[in-house]
Amino acid sequence: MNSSVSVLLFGITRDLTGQSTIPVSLNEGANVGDLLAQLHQSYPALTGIRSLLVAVNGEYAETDLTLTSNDEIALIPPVSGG
Amino acid sequence: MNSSVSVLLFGITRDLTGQSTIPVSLNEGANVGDLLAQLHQSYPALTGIRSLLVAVNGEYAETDLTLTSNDEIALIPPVSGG
Amino acid sequence: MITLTSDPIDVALAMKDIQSEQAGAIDIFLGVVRDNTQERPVDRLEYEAYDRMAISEMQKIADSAHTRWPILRYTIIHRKGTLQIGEIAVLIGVATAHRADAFEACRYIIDTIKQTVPIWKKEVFTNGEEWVNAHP
Amino acid sequence: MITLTSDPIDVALAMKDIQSEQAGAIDIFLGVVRDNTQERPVDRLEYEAYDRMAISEMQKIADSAHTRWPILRYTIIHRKGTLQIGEIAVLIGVATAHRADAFEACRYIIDTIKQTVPIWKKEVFTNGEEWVNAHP
Repeated sequence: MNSSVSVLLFGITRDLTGQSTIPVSLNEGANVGDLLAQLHQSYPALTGIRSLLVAVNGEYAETDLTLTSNDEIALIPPVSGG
Repeated sequence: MNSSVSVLLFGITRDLTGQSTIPVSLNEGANVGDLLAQLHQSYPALTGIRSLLVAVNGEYAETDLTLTSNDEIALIPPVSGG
Repeated sequence: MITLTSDPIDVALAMKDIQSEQAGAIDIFLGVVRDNTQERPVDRLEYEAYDRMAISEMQKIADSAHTRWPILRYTIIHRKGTLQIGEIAVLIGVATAHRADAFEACRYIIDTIKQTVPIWKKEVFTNGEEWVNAHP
Repeated sequence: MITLTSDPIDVALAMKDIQSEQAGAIDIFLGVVRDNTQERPVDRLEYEAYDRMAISEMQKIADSAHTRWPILRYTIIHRKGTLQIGEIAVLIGVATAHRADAFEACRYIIDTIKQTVPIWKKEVFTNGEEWVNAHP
């Protein structure tokens, strides 16, 4: 069973992909690591970023966190606030 | 040969002596240490202060600095600015 | 108080937020847009935030500072949008009874903001632009 | 700039004094009259200065800070006279390119002011008064 999630993009990731959200189709039980692998495959330009974290529902997520279709998912490139 | 100087007082020293300047008569060649000794003798209450420095012409002075009648002399009790 | 705003940051208003009769020390840190980065002239900065998470991460930092130092009042204000040279990008204000705590807490907050809060800044130069920290 | 004044300290005005297009960081420290000393309620503070020397000693501290940190602009304002609770007794503002320098220089200046500048403060309590630090 597949589910579809929207991934929010900011800063450099939005510029590289030209999009502020990317729809991603996930396999049942897919985790954050799977999502990142899939995104890197679809958008090879993302590989050029120094680091890429994932936030799920507004919290930094480990790569083994399982995703569900209700999650709010965001890519977090290196932050530079302040 | 004696010379007379005025000593400026601030804070606790002014309160203890009840004066904002004290005239002091100094012997020729008297230094800062001599002045302090003389003041302590005339105003025993000054002994109760935690520390007492002397400024000459707006600069902290060592006890061996020789005083002259043209010097601006001030007693500096422990500072508490800020 | 945590604020993420597109409006210019008002220092006098921020001061009022952190006043306290018990406060003996207030430290206010301002991050300001400067006119160059490594001697390359900057025209302006553009800040972008993942709002919801930026606010919650700033709140975590404030809570953590509260457990480490006896903070009476604090305010953290982060700007977003386009900022011109001289404008304030971030203001951290901390009021404590004694000064060491105010300095240390204020510095901890700004240092940690720069590490964890999902806000991004793009430097716009006269000849190009660049997301800060994005590339290796 | 060094200022010793009987007038209330205006933070917004002080900010203008230290603005610089090269500044990326500004740290402002405020020493404020708090309502108690070691839990004894304070009514007000009275500050007295040996003006000429207070100014020259503050200038020495500023000059020394300048040799240690790359300071773009600074302001040191010390109040004298009678201060009520909540009023600002001292303001140190330092503008630098990078934040570590602003924090360190600001802290150095206030720490050193408290050690060397001939300014004295009397705490007036509801039941008595005391020159701070005067007695062993």
